[in-house]
Amino acid sequence: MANNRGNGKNAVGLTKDDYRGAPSTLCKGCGHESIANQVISVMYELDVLPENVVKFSGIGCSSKSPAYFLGRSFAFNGLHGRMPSLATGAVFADHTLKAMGFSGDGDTASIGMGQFKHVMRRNVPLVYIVENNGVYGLTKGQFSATADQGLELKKQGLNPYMPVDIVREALASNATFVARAFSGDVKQIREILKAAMSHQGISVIDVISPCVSFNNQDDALHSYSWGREHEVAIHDLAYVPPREEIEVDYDEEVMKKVTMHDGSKIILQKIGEEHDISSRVAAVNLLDRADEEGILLTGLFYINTEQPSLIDIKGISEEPLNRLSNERIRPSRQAIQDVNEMLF
Amino acid sequence: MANNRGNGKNAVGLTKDDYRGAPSTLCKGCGHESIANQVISVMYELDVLPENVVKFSGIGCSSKSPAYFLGRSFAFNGLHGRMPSLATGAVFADHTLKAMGFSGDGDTASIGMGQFKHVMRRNVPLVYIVENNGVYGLTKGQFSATADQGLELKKQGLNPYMPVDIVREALASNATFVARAFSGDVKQIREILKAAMSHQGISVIDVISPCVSFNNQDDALHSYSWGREHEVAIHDLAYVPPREEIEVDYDEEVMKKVTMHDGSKIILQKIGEEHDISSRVAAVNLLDRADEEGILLTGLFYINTEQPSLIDIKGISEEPLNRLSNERIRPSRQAIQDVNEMLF
Amino acid sequence: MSESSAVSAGIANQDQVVNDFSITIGTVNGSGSQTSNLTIMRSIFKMGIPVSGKNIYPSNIQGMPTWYTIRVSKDGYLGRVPEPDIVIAMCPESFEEDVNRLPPGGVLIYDQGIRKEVGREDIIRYPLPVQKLVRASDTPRNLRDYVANMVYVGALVNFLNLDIDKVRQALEYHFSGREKPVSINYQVIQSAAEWCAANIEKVDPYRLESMEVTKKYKLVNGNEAAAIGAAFGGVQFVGWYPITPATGLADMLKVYLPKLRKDPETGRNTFAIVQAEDELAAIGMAIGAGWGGLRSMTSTSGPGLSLMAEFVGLAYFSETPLVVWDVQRVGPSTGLPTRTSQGDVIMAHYLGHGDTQNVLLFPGSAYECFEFGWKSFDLAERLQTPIFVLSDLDLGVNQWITEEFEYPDVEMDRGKVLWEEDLEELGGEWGRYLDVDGDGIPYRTVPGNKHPKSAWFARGTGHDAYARYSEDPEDFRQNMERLQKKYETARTLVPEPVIDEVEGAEIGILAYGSTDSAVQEAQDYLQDKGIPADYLRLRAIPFTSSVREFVKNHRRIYVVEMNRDGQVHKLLSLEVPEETHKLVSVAKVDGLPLEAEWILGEIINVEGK
Amino acid sequence: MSESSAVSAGIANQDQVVNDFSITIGTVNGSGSQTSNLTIMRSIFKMGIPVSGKNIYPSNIQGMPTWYTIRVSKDGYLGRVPEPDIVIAMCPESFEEDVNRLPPGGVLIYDQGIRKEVGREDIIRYPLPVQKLVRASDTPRNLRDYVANMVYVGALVNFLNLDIDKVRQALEYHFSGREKPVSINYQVIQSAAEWCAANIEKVDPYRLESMEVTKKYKLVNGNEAAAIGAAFGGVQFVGWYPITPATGLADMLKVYLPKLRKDPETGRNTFAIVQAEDELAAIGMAIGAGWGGLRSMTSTSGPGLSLMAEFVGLAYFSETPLVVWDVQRVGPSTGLPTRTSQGDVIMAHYLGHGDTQNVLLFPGSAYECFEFGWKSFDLAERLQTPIFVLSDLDLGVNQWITEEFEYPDVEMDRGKVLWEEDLEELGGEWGRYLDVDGDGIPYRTVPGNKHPKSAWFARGTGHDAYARYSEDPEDFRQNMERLQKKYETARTLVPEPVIDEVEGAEIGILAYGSTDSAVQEAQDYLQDKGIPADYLRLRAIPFTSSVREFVKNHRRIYVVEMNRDGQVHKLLSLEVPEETHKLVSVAKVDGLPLEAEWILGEIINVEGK
Ligand SMILES: Cc1ncc(C[n+]2csc(CCOP(=O)(O)OP(=O)(O)O)c2C)c(N)n1
Ligand SMILES: Cc1ncc(C[n+]2csc(CCOP(=O)(O)OP(=O)(O)O)c2C)c(N)n1
Ligand code: SF4
Ligand code: SF4
Ligand SMILES: [Mg+2]
Ligand SMILES: [Mg+2]
Repeated sequence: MANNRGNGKNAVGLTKDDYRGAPSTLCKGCGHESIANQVISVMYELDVLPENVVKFSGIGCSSKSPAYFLGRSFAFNGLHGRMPSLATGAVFADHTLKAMGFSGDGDTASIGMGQFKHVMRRNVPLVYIVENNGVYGLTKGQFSATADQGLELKKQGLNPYMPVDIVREALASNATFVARAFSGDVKQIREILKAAMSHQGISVIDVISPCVSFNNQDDALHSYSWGREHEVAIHDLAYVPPREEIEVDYDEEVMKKVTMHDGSKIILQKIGEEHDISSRVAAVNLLDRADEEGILLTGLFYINTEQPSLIDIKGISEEPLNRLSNERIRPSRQAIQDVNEMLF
Repeated sequence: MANNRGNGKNAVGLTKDDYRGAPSTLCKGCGHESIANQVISVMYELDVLPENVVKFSGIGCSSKSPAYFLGRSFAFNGLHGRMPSLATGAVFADHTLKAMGFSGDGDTASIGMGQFKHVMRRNVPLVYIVENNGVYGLTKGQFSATADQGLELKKQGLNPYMPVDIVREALASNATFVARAFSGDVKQIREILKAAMSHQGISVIDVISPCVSFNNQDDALHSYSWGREHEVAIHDLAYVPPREEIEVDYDEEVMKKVTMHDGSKIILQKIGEEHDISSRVAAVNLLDRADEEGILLTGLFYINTEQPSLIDIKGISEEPLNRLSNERIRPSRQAIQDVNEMLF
Repeated sequence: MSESSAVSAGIANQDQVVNDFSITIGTVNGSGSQTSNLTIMRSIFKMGIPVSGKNIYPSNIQGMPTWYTIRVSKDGYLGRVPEPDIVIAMCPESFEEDVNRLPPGGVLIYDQGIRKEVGREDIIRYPLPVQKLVRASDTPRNLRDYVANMVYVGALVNFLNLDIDKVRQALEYHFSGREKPVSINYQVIQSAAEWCAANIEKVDPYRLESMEVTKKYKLVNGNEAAAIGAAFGGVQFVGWYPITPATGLADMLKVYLPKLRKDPETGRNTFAIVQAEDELAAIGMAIGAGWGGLRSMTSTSGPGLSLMAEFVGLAYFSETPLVVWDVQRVGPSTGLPTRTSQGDVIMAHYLGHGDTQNVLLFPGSAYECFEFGWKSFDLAERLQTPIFVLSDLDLGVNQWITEEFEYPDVEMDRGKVLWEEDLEELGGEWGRYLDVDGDGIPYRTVPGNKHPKSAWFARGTGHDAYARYSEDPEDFRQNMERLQKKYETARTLVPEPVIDEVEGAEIGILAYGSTDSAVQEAQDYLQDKGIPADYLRLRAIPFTSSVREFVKNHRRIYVVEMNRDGQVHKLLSLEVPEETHKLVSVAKVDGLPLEAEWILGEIINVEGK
Repeated sequence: MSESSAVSAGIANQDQVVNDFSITIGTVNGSGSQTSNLTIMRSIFKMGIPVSGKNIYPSNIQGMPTWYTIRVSKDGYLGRVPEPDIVIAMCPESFEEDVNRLPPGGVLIYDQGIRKEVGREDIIRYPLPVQKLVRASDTPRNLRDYVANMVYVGALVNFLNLDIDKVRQALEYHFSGREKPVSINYQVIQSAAEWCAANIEKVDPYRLESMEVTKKYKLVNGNEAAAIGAAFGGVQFVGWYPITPATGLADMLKVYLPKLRKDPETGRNTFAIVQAEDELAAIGMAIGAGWGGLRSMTSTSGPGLSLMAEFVGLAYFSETPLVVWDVQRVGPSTGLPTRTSQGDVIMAHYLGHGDTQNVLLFPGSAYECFEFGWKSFDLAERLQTPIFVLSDLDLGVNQWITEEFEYPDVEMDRGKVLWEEDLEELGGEWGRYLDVDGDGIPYRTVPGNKHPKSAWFARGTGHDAYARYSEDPEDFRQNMERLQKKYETARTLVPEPVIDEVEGAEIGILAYGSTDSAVQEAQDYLQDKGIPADYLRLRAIPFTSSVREFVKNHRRIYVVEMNRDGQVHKLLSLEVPEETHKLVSVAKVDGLPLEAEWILGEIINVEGK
């Protein structure tokens, strides 16, 4: 497609600017900022109409970031920890839209743990991005539930608790698309985001996204430098849109291919050992090894394209529910007679 | 000790009746009833003074059951899904007491998921028993989050969602004592309970406890008959109280010994393959195998006696906080002068 | 002066007492007695006689005493009465208690299998050999426990002339026509009736006689009526979490929506029902759906309502339409989950921190549960705000006589929604929170709108008229004042009260919800006592002008409600500051529906006659 | 008639204006300007001059415009004023906005590095070469951005005679004596002052002169004062969750408790602070601890309070003592997180479904934050109920002048707790919910009590006087009536209002909390206008008899508050039904602290002079 992208316009005739939002109020260098930028690029590159995306978020720096991209997409910036329930109800309004949720580690793993677990359980069609910095940025840096045990911060002291691992939680909850990325590695984020956009159920993407104001110590996870030094990709991941030829020359030996419902493909090129992304057990083992080795393992841990999404389960009409005419949602006059008949 | 238990009195001079509570209002045959009975026996056998135990619960049939045992113990029957927070605060009142929490699968895995995960993360010294029947008993049998996918109930229809696995969640949250039991297998429940009573941090015990009124279908997990046919114990578990000799003749070959902080011991006798209960990875693998084989695997999955409990972390005074005299909790007159000095 | 004492007087001189008495049935819950009780109530109803049945049950599943009170009233009084004329005692645990409910001359029908002394000579006693009769019937062993309670149905067939054909009808309805259970139960009833006829001499005065009164009516509980109403209101999304006594509403939606709401064109669902993990998620989903442009609702009770507080504030401030059904039970806290109250009014009205004022509807009958079931969506979408429908356990779970449901008499009002063509006309010039029409109600767009100017950013934080983030003091103040104006607009849109005026009344009674039947009865007694009183049945908050009028035009107003603090009395006081001295709070909550006699007593205490 | 306009009048004929003006400083947040602003405010304070500083900041961490307003008032008026006399403009983004804040004749001090036109001739302008001065100083490169804001401190040293020694003191306090940062900043300030002296001629009338007034006082914000108070109140458990503007309270507890609350005997902690996963857990923990017999608290703001609704109902009904601090911000919903309001009053009072009435305290000064910090525990344990302390952002996060804190003048009141020996005496005969003393307050035992009769089963469900589960209507009614009686007892125990009477006043002002300074000022202006008004500062709900008295004794009462709906006006109306016609609501919320002039205007509108 790259060819018909002359004069900065993509296939749907939009420039990159059409995908931007209000000026950012995040701190300079905030990890969330680079995620925002990748969302903009990806939507532009995938030729997505902004009107076909709907954004959801909770409360936090991460959660307010949706104001800074896709200004032409509807958005609901809700309550702290409650993004998943808002999204769950809203996806029924127009199931043809692509729903994206933006949350933080506090928003998801602290106050939001319950809704996080249950939105995965229901396999709600939602790209769920956790912008994970180990602290509560917007309230000035308290430890969140994903902060490492033993992490020491000037104003906060030492964190005595074991961290919540977003990916481990996602696997335990049978999420159907589970990935981890790092704000410092934008190329991978882009490919993972693209793949997630083609997934039918929930895609959970844990993005380690440093908070430069409160948690960016070189020696600690959640910092840029630690991430840069310790990131190891499970595989080299490339997304191939529907109806597009696989450009790389595909080599069965070192590559695996996953075909998505929309016909797009994910090409996984082995790095080091092979990982079977259809196996939750394998994914958990990877996590455990990564913990032992003290590395930041990124990539697509697990995918399941078979589980029906919540929308499938509820068997709703093809036409968006929010466009059904009054006649189609109010039963007939005859119906009220029948009901009266039925009653004793 | 059995010897000084003449005339039905145990070492602290109490009869079994001293451990009972108000008459039960549970349905005849309810799995929760047998758990209640095991609690009574265990406390009696362990010579625990009821005044040294404090009970907590949420809302549900399971959660009201604490009214039916240990009538001489303090209890707080709180709100639906919020037992963990009540317990977390209360354990600071008198840390010498043994805290026990009784909850249901709805109470813990649905509305209570967040507090469940976080009470484990903090390693609160609490025996947390999930009386798991896959439904909301007290509200007449709706599916809970632990109901099996595909389970069909007369009034409820078919459950389309993947179940929450309490043990998997506990392992993901780094709980320090993780076990599963079955109401139909009382001997094992007793031994696991005893072991949990000696554990210093959180002990999560998932007890499959059939609801005879709403979810007891022979072909489904959570039923007596299915459990009886499919229960497989990981190991034969025996608890040896502090200062007591190990009665069984101990055989290194087939037995493992875990020594608890109070000097008591857990003796694990191998059944089939050996399981290393100090390895979370091994525990998760066991779970996955059990899922594949479609069995109800019970026993102690994992234990970690090293993690400090929340009480240890907070370094509170030896003497119960709720017995400290006013002088010890109100600073001196000098102190207010110092504070005033410090201020600008 | 009360109905029932009139009755016991009647006994003395053995007159017949026809279609005017009450029965209390004490059984063990989970023992199938519900079927027997409903069967009796339904058959009486089908005999054309006004009747009410109230369930007084424990918060447990099986094995505890539970009561069912039936009131038969030719005059159509269907509220609770303090003492029964007839007691049916089938529960060993509550036997004494139940026997002692009877006034002298009352009738005791009981299972003689209960090994307890009746110990009263001043009442009429009919012992029933329940076990014997059940064993005699050819009921399969495993079902015997369940049919045992049919024996007292049979007894009433004999003693009260309960019409056995109507009994069969009732059974057929209950078992949706399945022959086997119908005949098993019917057979037990019949043989029990025959046994009574053969072995017990009737000495009591109570009798049922067919009437015409209820012929054109139906029996339904408020939760079922609400579900039917919602179905005809076009509900598209339901997020809910189980809780007594609201569960029945969602249960009925699960029954009716699949029947009534398949898309006529595609046969697919035009709705979705999601059982959430808790009430925070339930209302969160409902708000998401309402924001998305769906007719959306949630149903809960007190504890759930408390959990919804933060989300309600978001809906109020982001101006998202949704309907919240609160089927009230007794609080505070978990309180009495299976008992009725009107204790959530103030909470619901002010729910959410900061300045909030929520719109409340008070259905006063099963019919209004149906009616508000659909109307509430029109209001929610018109006003772009959460609409609270405050039902209660008595209304929600008990069977009520109702006229047949009528098809909504107005087109659906989907409110101020702009679609692509509208935005075209406006050249894309619009502001989400602009008060274009001067009624405080702005226009909105919903996701899926493809116009490039359609999108807006919904939030619970401060915003200007164009939904842009704003901390500007003026923006905030103006927005809050517009919300205030919108609330005043609501005042003109909510259902007017129902006013029943009587000749020469100087005082008025103001009540709402399920107390209606008791209040009507009290109103008649007052009339008898020469204290004519008008009766205003409030149906909504904000109060409409006619409510102020009513207060203005009466010397004294008695505000009758089922809570401790006189919650509507308080809210009304704030509405008519200059007339608060006229307002008298008549409030009580103990879990039981109010009795006409108690209301009467309270009013007479003040009026002093 | 207002202070500030008096001032600008002053400018015309170049009189000196001493210790009576206000400054608004516009900077970029996260740029270290807080240090400069606090330094200025603190040095003025140390000069013995009454001063207040208010932070008007955005809900974000870095890079947005933020404002700090300083008011210097020899007469001790410390409320907000509508327009500043001096503006310091350091933020490019808000430059025009800030310049336009000035009245004609006002003084503009600004960074000439900002590439924008001042575009006003009617004001005095002092441009500062900020970058040049910073570069000139030998400040390490990496710190330059932070010290840049010290330049305007130096400017004030020169233009206003801000005492440079006090400035140094302030810096030393701020950097807890660390020499390096002190000298770096001090040096910049000094050179800036010198540069101004050498290069700019002072033509404005404003000057600071040392006074004695504030010498015996301290500067502290309400959150810190509350934490100190709690420490002396013997707080033993804190469950909290971060939220603006309450976070500072917990932060200060984390600072003070380790200092003040090690067990004198063992050196171990006599307290625990737990950061919960959310507010439901925070209050749940606090309730668990309070039930366990600990002095327990939680601190939050609006959204958190909403989430606590269900648990508050449990605490109210189970009668569990705990203290809930609500540092109010602007609602509804997420609202304006960094702006002040008094919008949670009604919500807090009625929080929890069913019938609830909660006790509220309103600290009106930093000193009272300290005082209620410890008193609230005595009340909570005496009354066995949650006590809500309603502070707000203005009071909580801004620095206030306060007298030195005094040691609690009364012994701790641990309330009615029975231990082993008490139960011995009673022979184990007691009932958890028995009203033994007729004050509605029952006795309780706490876990750890070893007496075999000590244990009881706490629950949110219906219970009898012995804490046994009960669905009995009488049990329920009696228990609710006792709770009502307990509330009446609370009326006699809560802090009395502070009443300031003036000669010949016929009208009264009723206000509460952080509006105190503005109200006092308005009261004086009214006096000047010949409208003497008494002033009652409410400190608690339930209202004490003296509040009723106050209403009774005045022709008209103005209820002044920072919310839209006049929330205390409403609650007071319910309290004095016969006198509601006297009550006038003077209410507004836009995120800014109230101004004396606005209050004055509202009252004059009605009094009409
Ligand atoms: C109910 C509620 N409690 C607390 C807050 C205060 N609050 C705002 S953001 C936040 C934490 C955000 O942390 P995270 O989700 O990690 O986002 P980040 O700022 O780190 O990107 C909190 C506690 C709130 N807004 N609402
Ligand atoms: C906030 C709230 N929501 C809903 C309810 C209603 N409710 C009572 S028990 C229960 C479910 C209990 O299920 P579970 O925890 O599995 O216990 P079980 O009865 O199955 O033992 C529910 C939803 C409640 N009491 N409080
Ligand atoms: S505080 Fe941290 S998370 Fe928030 S914007 Fe700044 S860097 Fe990002
Ligand atoms: S309903 Fe189920 S869970 Fe509840 S008591 Fe009966 S059997 Fe047990
Ligand atoms: Mg974060
Ligand atoms: Mg259950």
